Amino acid sequence: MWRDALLMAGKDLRIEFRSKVTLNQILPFAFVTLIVFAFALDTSPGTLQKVAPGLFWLAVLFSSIFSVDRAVAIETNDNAGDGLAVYGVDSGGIFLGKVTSVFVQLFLLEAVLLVGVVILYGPAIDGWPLVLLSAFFATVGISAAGVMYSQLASGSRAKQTLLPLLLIPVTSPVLLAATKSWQDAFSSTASLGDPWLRLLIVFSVVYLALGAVFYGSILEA
Amino acid sequence: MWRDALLMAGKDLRIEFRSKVTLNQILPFAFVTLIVFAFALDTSPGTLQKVAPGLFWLAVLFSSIFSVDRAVAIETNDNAGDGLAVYGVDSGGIFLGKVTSVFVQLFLLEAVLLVGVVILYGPAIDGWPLVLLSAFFATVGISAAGVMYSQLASGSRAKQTLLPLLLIPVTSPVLLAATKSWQDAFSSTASLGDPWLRLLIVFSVVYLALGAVFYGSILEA
Amino acid sequence: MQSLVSFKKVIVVSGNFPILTGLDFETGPGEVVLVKGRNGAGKTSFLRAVAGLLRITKGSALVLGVDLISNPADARHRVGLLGHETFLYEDLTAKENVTFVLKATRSNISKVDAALSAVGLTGRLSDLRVSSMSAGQRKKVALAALLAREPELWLLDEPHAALDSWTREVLDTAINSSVANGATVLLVSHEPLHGSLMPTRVVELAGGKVITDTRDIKPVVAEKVPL
Amino acid sequence: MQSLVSFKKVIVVSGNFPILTGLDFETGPGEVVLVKGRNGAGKTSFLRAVAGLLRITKGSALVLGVDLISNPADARHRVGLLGHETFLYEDLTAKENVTFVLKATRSNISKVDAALSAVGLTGRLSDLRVSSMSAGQRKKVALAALLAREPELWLLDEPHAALDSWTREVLDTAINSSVANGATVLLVSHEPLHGSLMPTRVVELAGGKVITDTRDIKPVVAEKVPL
Amino acid sequence: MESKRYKWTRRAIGIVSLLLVAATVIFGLWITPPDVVQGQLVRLIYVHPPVAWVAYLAYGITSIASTLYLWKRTRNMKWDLLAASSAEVGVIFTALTLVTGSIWGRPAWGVWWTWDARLTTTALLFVLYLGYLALRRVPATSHQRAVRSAIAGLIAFVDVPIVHQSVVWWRTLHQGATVLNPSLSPKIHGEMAMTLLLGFISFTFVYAWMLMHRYQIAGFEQKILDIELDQILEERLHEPGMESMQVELSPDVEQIDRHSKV
Ligand code: HEM
Ligand SMILES: Nc1ncnc2c1ncn2[C@@H]1O[C@H](COP(=O)(O)OP(=O)(O)OP(=O)(O)O)[C@@H](O)[C@H]1O
Ligand SMILES: Nc1ncnc2c1ncn2[C@@H]1O[C@H](COP(=O)(O)OP(=O)(O)OP(=O)(O)O)[C@@H](O)[C@H]1O
Ligand SMILES: [Mg+2]
Ligand SMILES: [Mg+2]
Repeated sequence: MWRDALLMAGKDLRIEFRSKVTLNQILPFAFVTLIVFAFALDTSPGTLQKVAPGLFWLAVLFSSIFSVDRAVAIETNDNAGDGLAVYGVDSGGIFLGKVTSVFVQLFLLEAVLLVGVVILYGPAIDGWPLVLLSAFFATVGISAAGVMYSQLASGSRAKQTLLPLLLIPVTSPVLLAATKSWQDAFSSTASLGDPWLRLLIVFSVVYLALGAVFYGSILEA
Repeated sequence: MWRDALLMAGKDLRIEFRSKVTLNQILPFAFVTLIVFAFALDTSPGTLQKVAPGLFWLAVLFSSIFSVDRAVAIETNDNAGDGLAVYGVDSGGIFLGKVTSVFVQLFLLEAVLLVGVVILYGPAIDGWPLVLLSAFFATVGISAAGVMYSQLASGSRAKQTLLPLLLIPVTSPVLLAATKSWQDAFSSTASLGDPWLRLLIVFSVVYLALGAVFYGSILEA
Repeated sequence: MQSLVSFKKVIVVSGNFPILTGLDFETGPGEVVLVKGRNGAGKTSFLRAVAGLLRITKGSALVLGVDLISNPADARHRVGLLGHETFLYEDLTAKENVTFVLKATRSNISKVDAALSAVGLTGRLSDLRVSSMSAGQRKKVALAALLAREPELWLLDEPHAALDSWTREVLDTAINSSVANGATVLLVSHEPLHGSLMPTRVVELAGGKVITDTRDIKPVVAEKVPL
Repeated sequence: MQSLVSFKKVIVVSGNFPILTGLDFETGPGEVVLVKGRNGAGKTSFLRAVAGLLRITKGSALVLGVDLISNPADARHRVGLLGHETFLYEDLTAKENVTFVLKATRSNISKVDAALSAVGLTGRLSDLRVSSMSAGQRKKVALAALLAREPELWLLDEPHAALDSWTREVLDTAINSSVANGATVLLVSHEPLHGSLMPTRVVELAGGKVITDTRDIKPVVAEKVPL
Repeated sequence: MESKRYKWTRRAIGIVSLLLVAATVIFGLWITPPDVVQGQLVRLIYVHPPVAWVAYLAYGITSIASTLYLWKRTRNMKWDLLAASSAEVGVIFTALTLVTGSIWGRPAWGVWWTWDARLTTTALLFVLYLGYLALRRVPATSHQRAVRSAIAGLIAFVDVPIVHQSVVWWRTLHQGATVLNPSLSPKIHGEMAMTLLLGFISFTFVYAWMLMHRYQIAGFEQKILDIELDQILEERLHEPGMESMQVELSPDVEQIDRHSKV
């Protein structure tokens, strides 16, 4: 399983490196999202600063849709997924590999996006360790849930529209918890014992476990 | 050209009627978007009501991405677009047909979504004529720009991610103007002479004209 | 002889690759030209260029009297292309697809049923969505649309692939009868031809150009393996 | 004789359509079975069922000693499938694709270059992304991966389609030599076979079941049309 | 493209821009006085508006070149390369506008960023042209890429007048039109106006120098592609299967005329 996970992650990252989709397209898209949010919500000046964490995670969530969509599309093009089945690649390995590749891309994206948020919305950040840890686990959770649901939604020819419908509700707890925990981190109440961080850890572990267990059955069905 | 436009619109709407993508997937997606916005922004209770028009149009804009993406994907699957070229279908007709089909779907979506917004966020609506006219022209603008940019972005295997990057900035004026004009309509200052409505009309006419002129060259290139 | 397709030193460069490298080819009406060549020789690209779907970088190209350099789109609707791709809409049924093609080409839509039953798509199959069809059935739908359209120039890119022997016969007969009515056929095939379809001329491509052009073909009918 | 594939009254229903309708089939090692039948007879579905990619609704199915009903996944990696789809990654090159397949099947990756040059993908072509390849070149990449893997059971769904005659010979020779080494081949083809590849048995499908099964085939080598 | 004259012009422009920028720095930092209201901060005015204007200029050139490509009679790959080069430099200058504006905004307004109309439209301008550059990276034939990006570039340019007029159309925090106002009478005077003018000229030279560099690199890239094309052509004309060739290859026929290659 671990071998297969490495093989898959390596392949997916290589394809991303070739096509540079995350860098050239998803990242600018995330920025555009930040800007249009500000457009649509420009009420009182303080508002944006207050909701900055929420908008950040919304932008990440929307970007993640495209990211996982692509991760799964790689296998549905020319039915490569059937190929993997015939080659006997372990389904847990496929899942972990894809999650790793998506995680790496999203985490880098978040790093750049955070700089943007700080400049654009100007929140003050206090608790860096909390910010980083929350981001880490939130991203694991989003990637794991994303890859799993994207696979669920594949098969349907109208996948691009089905995926967000499935994915957004199940990741909204992650969105909420990450937002809350960043709000704590941005205020002076930051501490690593933050209950929202604990929730994020639970979520990421649960989705990883769910994926490792059920991904095989989703592929087989 | 008009004959071809009718033929294309009929075919696309029939395909939509068969696959029910807008009904079963894009519409729920729009609702989910409304709900997560509420999630991410749950600050003071009054805020949501105030930003309701902005959130509505954000949800429409994100939904429109999926809608136009699908409208163009219909022709790129199995290279049906090459087929149209060989059959000698007029490119202006293809453009107008696709815009019509996307318009019909989005407009119906908006009608349902508006009910949702009223129920969820509870704004009071005064100027119905302004609401309807703004929605009409905003939707024409979004559909026309969307179909054109979706065609521009096609060909790239990573089209799903490039499209929002291109489309959101060019439609953000529509987003802004529609939001403002609805804000006016929701307050008691509603009048059909609203400057934002005029902006929307200009935008929709400009994008329709641009599309009719350039769509052919994009297809031919 | 009036020239239907006339390619002179046609060069097509796409993505910095010379797909066609100075191709010369000429044909008049009523010919059945078999286009041969190794994989990657440029056969598909040649047909697509004739259909006006591939931009010609240099050279002169006339198809059905239309200059492809200045008006790449003007000859297209008189050309019928059946290729690796079938140009079908997955969510529409066989009948709807054929009807759409006929409407788009402003042809007479009364021929739909006849064309579908000519290729054996009757009953359940004519109202089955293309997405649930087998490889050969899809090809038949595309073939039915082509038969109903009756184009002047047929561009067939490995048309026999995926078709069963019964449908192959149908295709060959249709080609023969349209040629008898003055149509011209460019046919790409890797299979040793046999049966009723005999080309009047064989053109071989390699490296993006015509390397051999044989006109006198002995009408040797191949013996079928009795399987 | 040990049985490699054993299908008994296999029924496959998909989307409320009975694709296989009680198919009986049995084969042992070293056979080359030609699977014939009209378009839509269920040939592709049969091969996919053998590969464990299609869920069997009813009946009993054993492949390489594995029961497909209880463990559909366990025989797959010993099976090689070459079908209408090639299972390739468009953004990777020919070499990268084959290497990936070999790593995924835990085979020896030293055979990559040999396999690629066996099908004629050398030089520029071995480092070309699959997305810029012609139909036949893609098929060759898939074929190279199959050759390098040396599976025990070959499932070939119209493998000759899109291949030029030179590559057809390569494929036929490869099949013959692997059969000599004990592999078994199920081959779907609409083309009259000719040349070096001769099936030991011909099975005909219709309506989702086997209707004829012929074992004694006269080794008549077809005469090629001299084109 | 790499003629001697081109090279020397480029170098001369490079040297002039260096001198001009040095002069702007000297004037901006030492000769001009601090402002009554803004103090030393006002010195950013010699950088910030000029880089913004140069970004407009760059996008203007992109639009003109795009139009020239789209118009069949002037169609030439060179226009596409020029449009792309200018857009790239324009994106850099837009980024500089955003950065210098932010640096200025921090002490002047107390925030790095605010959702003021000018700032927002400038940010949009930035992403519009990022989108343009992303579109250029989509795999396509050179003609396809040229047509598609020319259309996108022309539409994106619509934002430039909007950015400029934003301070008029919306009530904003950002400075109104001080220099380029409708009556064309600058509201600043003397040494400051001179230095601002100097800043504008020097950044225009910097732009010209960068553009020439970028355009030349684009030319080199094209040349490399052409050399590759020659090699591939050579290979293609000796592909297996060529043995049965009936006529000899005449080499002169096989030369593809690059400059008509669109
Ligand atoms: C990130 C923040 C900022 C952005 C994106 C920005 C953008 C721009 C742009 C695009 C222009 C050119 C306008 C035109 O003439 O068409 C401009 C000009 C100018 N900006 Fe800013 N700016 C920013 C912050 C500031 C700040 C903080 C100040 C000073 C308090 C300032 C002062 C000026 C002045 C004086 C001009 C020249 C206006 C004229 O004469 O027309 N800007 N800025
Ligand atoms: N969802 C469905 N609804 C109706 N019919 C279906 C569905 N799915 C598959 N079929 C039918 O199943 C049959 C078997 O298809 P299969 O691809 O196995 O045929 P095949 O023998 O490989 O044909 P070909 O020679 O054309 O490749 C076809 O007749 C097809 O129409
Ligand atoms: N962007 C590209 N870069 C490199 N090579 C390319 C590119 N696009 C096409 N080619 C090459 O162009 C050649 C012509 O392809 P074409 O599809 O016309 O061949 P074909 O004769 O139809 O082959 P087949 O028999 O396999 O269908 C192929 O060798 C292919 O590799
Ligand atoms: Mg081909
Ligand atoms: Mg089949």
